[in-house]
Amino acid sequence: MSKKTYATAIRDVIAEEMRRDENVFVMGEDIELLGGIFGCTRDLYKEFGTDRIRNTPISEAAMIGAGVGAACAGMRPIVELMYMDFTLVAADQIINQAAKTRYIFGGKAKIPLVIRGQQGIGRGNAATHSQSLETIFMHFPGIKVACPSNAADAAGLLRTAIRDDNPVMFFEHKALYASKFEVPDDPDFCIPFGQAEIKRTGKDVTIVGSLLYVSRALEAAAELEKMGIDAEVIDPRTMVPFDMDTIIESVKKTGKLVVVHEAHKVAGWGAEVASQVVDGAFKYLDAAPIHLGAKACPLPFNIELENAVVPSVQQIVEAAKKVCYR
Amino acid sequence: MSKKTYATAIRDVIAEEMRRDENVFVMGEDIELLGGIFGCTRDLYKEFGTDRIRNTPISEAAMIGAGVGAACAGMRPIVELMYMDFTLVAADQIINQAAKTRYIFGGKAKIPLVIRGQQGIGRGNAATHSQSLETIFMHFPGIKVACPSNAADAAGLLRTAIRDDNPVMFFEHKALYASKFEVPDDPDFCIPFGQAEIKRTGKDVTIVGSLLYVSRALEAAAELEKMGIDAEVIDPRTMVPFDMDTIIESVKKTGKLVVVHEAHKVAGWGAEVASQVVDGAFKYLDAAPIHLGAKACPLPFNIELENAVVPSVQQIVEAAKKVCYR
Amino acid sequence: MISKEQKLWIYEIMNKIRYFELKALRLFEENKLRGSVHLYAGEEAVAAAVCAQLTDDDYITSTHRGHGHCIAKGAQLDKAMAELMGKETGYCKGRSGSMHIADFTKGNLGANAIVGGGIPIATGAALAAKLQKNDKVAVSFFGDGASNEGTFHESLNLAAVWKLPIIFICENNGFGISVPVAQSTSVENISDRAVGYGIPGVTVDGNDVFAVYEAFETAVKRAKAGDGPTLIECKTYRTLGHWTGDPQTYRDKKDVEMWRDTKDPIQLFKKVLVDAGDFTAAELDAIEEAAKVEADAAAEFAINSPNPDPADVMDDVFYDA
Amino acid sequence: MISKEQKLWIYEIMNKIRYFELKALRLFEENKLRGSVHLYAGEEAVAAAVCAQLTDDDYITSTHRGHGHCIAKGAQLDKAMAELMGKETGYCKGRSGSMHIADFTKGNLGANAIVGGGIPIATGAALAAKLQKNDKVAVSFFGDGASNEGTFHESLNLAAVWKLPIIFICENNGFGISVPVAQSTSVENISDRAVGYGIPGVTVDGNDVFAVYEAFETAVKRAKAGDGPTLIECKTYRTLGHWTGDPQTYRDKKDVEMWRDTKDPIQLFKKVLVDAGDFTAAELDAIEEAAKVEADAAAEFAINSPNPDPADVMDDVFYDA
Ligand SMILES: Cc1ncc(C[n+]2csc(CCOP(=O)(O)OP(=O)(O)O)c2C)c(N)n1
Ligand SMILES: Cc1ncc(C[n+]2csc(CCOP(=O)(O)OP(=O)(O)O)c2C)c(N)n1
Ligand SMILES: [Mg+2]
Ligand SMILES: [Mg+2]
Repeated sequence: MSKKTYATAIRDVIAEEMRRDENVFVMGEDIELLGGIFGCTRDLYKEFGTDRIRNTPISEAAMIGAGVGAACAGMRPIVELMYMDFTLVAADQIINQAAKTRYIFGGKAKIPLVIRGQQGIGRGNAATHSQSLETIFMHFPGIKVACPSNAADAAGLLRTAIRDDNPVMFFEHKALYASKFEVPDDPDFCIPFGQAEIKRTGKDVTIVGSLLYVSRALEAAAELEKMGIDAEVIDPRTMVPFDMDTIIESVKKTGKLVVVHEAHKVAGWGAEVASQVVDGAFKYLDAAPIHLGAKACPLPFNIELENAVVPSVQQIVEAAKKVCYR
Repeated sequence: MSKKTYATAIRDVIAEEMRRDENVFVMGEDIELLGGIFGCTRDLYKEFGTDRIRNTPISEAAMIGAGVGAACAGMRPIVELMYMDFTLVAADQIINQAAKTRYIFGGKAKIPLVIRGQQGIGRGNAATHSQSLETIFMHFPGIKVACPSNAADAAGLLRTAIRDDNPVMFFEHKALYASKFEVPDDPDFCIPFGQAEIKRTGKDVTIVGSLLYVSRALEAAAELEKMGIDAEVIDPRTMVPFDMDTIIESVKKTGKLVVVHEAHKVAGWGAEVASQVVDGAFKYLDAAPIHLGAKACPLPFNIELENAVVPSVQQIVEAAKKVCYR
Repeated sequence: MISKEQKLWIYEIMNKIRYFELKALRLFEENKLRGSVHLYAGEEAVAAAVCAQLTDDDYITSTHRGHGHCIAKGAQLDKAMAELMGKETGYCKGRSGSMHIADFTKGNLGANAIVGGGIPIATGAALAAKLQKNDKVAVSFFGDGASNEGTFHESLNLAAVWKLPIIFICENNGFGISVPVAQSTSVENISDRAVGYGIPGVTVDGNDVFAVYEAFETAVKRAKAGDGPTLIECKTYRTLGHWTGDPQTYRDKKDVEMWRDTKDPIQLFKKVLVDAGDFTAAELDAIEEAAKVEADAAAEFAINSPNPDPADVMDDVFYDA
Repeated sequence: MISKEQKLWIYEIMNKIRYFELKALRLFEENKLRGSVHLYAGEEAVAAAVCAQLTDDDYITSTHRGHGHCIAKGAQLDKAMAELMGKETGYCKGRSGSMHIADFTKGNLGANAIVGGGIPIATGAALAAKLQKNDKVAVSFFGDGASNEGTFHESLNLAAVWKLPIIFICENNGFGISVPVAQSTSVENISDRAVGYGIPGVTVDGNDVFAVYEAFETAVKRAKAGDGPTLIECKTYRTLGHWTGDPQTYRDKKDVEMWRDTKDPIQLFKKVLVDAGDFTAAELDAIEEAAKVEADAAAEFAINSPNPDPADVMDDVFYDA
């Protein structure tokens, strides 16, 4: 085990996988000399050269499409998007090309492509640079979706993503890059997709959150404990495939559910979780599940406004109390 | 009242609004001579000229961005997308520009822009030309979303959309263009956004569907009637704003809910409806709501496969029976 | 210089494409085939003269008008026709139909129903070739209309700065559906856009096999020498509608007739071959006849093939190791 | 020809921008200001010489590096600074911060944090002007890096075929963040890309007020005559980091010093004005001093302004009639 930051964990896995497999390469904006604006490729060009750590023009659609084409031709590209918000500039290349290519060609294509980058609040980046976009890539089939909430998960999920023969959207969170965590040193440390992690066991209420909202859910759980409410906190870790079983099992035990995410609440993935839990554990539910997410307005620049848009720890606590009729 | 097709209803409203307000104009691919590939602007260039019925190059991002800019500068553009799937080529201009411009500029911009076109199954258009995309535009705030299920709604909602000072995504359905319906002749016939319509009253189960799934839900209701199940069928008509109250009221009466849409089931808007209904009418629910939608695979070309991906009338019937414990 | 063998190959491919298209049109009119079907008749010289110079290891990406490229890149007519009919025996097991048809085993990375959608993908295949240091090239076929999509611009710039082994083939058939090029496109020759990427741009008669062949030959040399991409504009004309069922009110019947009767690429090529004494008219007629027979057989095969089983519809969304 | 009055205005605007930027940098370093802040110092000649020729009725769209354009288009420093600090008194009530700042009342359709995102929007404003048959023009400012986005291509083509009254101003400051132009962009001069749209393209010294002014003057005439767009590339240099806090390891300190010390657009312009006897150094120094005072006052105003009320956060998502 080594204690390292989320950013370093990502960088190290990229380097190790590039050493292991010469077909792995990275392209993105400012990833050579600058090492990516969050340092996830820092100094890698020195070891691997600028063929494999490759600066691109500011052309996200071409960059991602080139990733699809290179993957079809036997490479294993990692495309770094500076902000995952820029998936919107290249949405067709992701949703219509990367995600559908295998299926529409009757299963003959293989697209080992990772599209990774950060998203979310916390740095005053305002409306077009602070969104959480994982839901839409969960909605359209054909692409896997990972959302690591700590450095170990970042390492284990990213290695799985790079070794996967399918396209993967890898959502990092800007506010987590500096956070430290124990990461296994095993060069084959992989976390399988589709396995949620129970971050805290509890018997009274199930709280599901991902990315930044894992730690916030845990904070809420600590608050709740003081009130005598014992919360179970679950991090799904991947959105596609999604481990609904672990959550349903938990709810069968607790009888109550709160889902919380930073993505907009309306038609966010939390609604999917809530409705599947209702479907799978209706008889066990003591209360209607509560689903929290960002308000239906763009993310504002001002920090107090920004914080007012996304769910607070206090709101998670209140929601848990409410489903517990407290 | 005049009986007309869905396509003609759309065309007539565009013409009437263009006569009423010289700031209304249309741009899109092949809308002049060809009148749009579904005829929604047929012959309009003859009356209004090619300044106001304006062919564009195949450049969806520029086209929609130009709509935003023209709207900011006092025009009321209608942009026709040949297929709503092409929103993905221009997603940034819709989600980051059209939808956010007013908010990020502190409420100072006004964007009276309609982006309209057709989507969905029924013509063997395969994976990239048969999707249902309304959910993602519901997820990101700042843009209204309309989904007319018949010619009268197409007319009434489109007129409201054109007169609205906000951006509107207007989702037509390719399989509805030829369908006929009585449409009011009143040149000010508007259907307010955010008012669901109860298409059939019933006391046993509430079925919510939109676009093509309104008639399919009604077919299912007819089947159910034979079995002695009295279904209430509700068409939300607009996704943003969404009339949740009408649905919750209905479920308070029936105690059971089935939501069905052509959009992919996973993280589709039906999950949002189901989870809000659970939230708003938990105590009234006799059974877990069922949410039906397209399977998690791209839309295949073969017609039998296509039909296997989207919910069938039979599946709606089965779902309704299930929530009624029959 | 085109070898005699290649000439024969090209002539044969052009005929295969033509009779495949005519057969597909017939099937469509007989309601045996459905969906969006865009026929390539009249433009065969481009696909054939280009693909004559590619091996199965080279890559292409194609468009919504993809049958011609698919056949020229080595596809069998029967499996292609079965795909158009959505059959299990089709190249894509009935998932793709006409608009996304591909034979991946031949380096065809697919027809692409999104206008401009395939251009970045071909660019990526060329990047792979460069990184793998093999001798492969990639070709991106696209239309005049597609040259106004953002992906065209981004891809040409990317390929140019990275000096990728790719050739961009713009098939300028005068229209994007009903819209004449001059109404949608701000340059006289689309090849002029090469200037904006610092790469060579040439315009050739797309109905002249020799012109296309030579321009492409030069471009491939450049690509393989590591000097980067070329943009080749092939001026051509589609003699059928944009899609099967197109009323074609947007163009003059006389123009269509003129192109069909006096500039047909197959007839032009045939005349040159016969005049030069390469082949006799009878030899070429036999090839034409064989293509017709093959297209008919392909239709039979497709008609008699089973539909895919709806129970398998979820297969192949993901690759499972 | 620039009138004396305009010269003074331009000089004043350049100084306002410069001191605004330096003040913003200071506030950032003092942790009084946060977020992504991209400063325009060193590039002032472009915004000032262009906007000197616009009225409040003309439109601009701007970029992530938008303070200069905003001020040149008539914004007050105090409300602009308040916006950078996220205050209720800011132009966008604290919703936008630096990256989306705009004073809509002055025809500024906004800074745009999506690289290339504003180009189609300016094109649409120009379309509105054409449809409304008024005499307005639209200007789209964007960087060298943005010229590789698809929206650049689509917009220039659209504006060209529709002959819209728009001027595309590419501010080529040599870098897209850390990436030198030559590494990302396949042409020597970005103005060469005009060829691909059949429109005039010119490259000028972006640090020379007169050069920018004249090129723009010609372009406006063309636009107002109904002849369509022009692409003007202004070669310039940002003398501060890409964003506040940029380590700038990707470029040579000496280059930065050279540009700052010998090619500063304000100093160059000042010298010409004094040499030509238009103004005395003292007169110009007074203007500079006033700009400094105004920037300081703007900071004071911003610091003392209230934050927006989180209770209002949902306001303005939609316009309610
Ligand atoms: C992104 C996108 N926009 C629009 C369309 C609809 N469409 C299909 S083919 C076509 C015309 C294409 O013109 P061109 O590129 O010249 O090819 P051609 O059909 O002439 O071969 C259009 C507009 C599409 N499929 N994809
Ligand atoms: C679509 C998009 N891609 C990437 C970015 C990240 N980004 C912000 S500024 C910038 C560099 C822009 O370079 P240029 O256009 O030359 O403008 P400059 O910063 O030099 O003024 C980049 C890559 C972005 N904001 N939007
Ligand atoms: Mg064409
Ligand atoms: Mg720059």
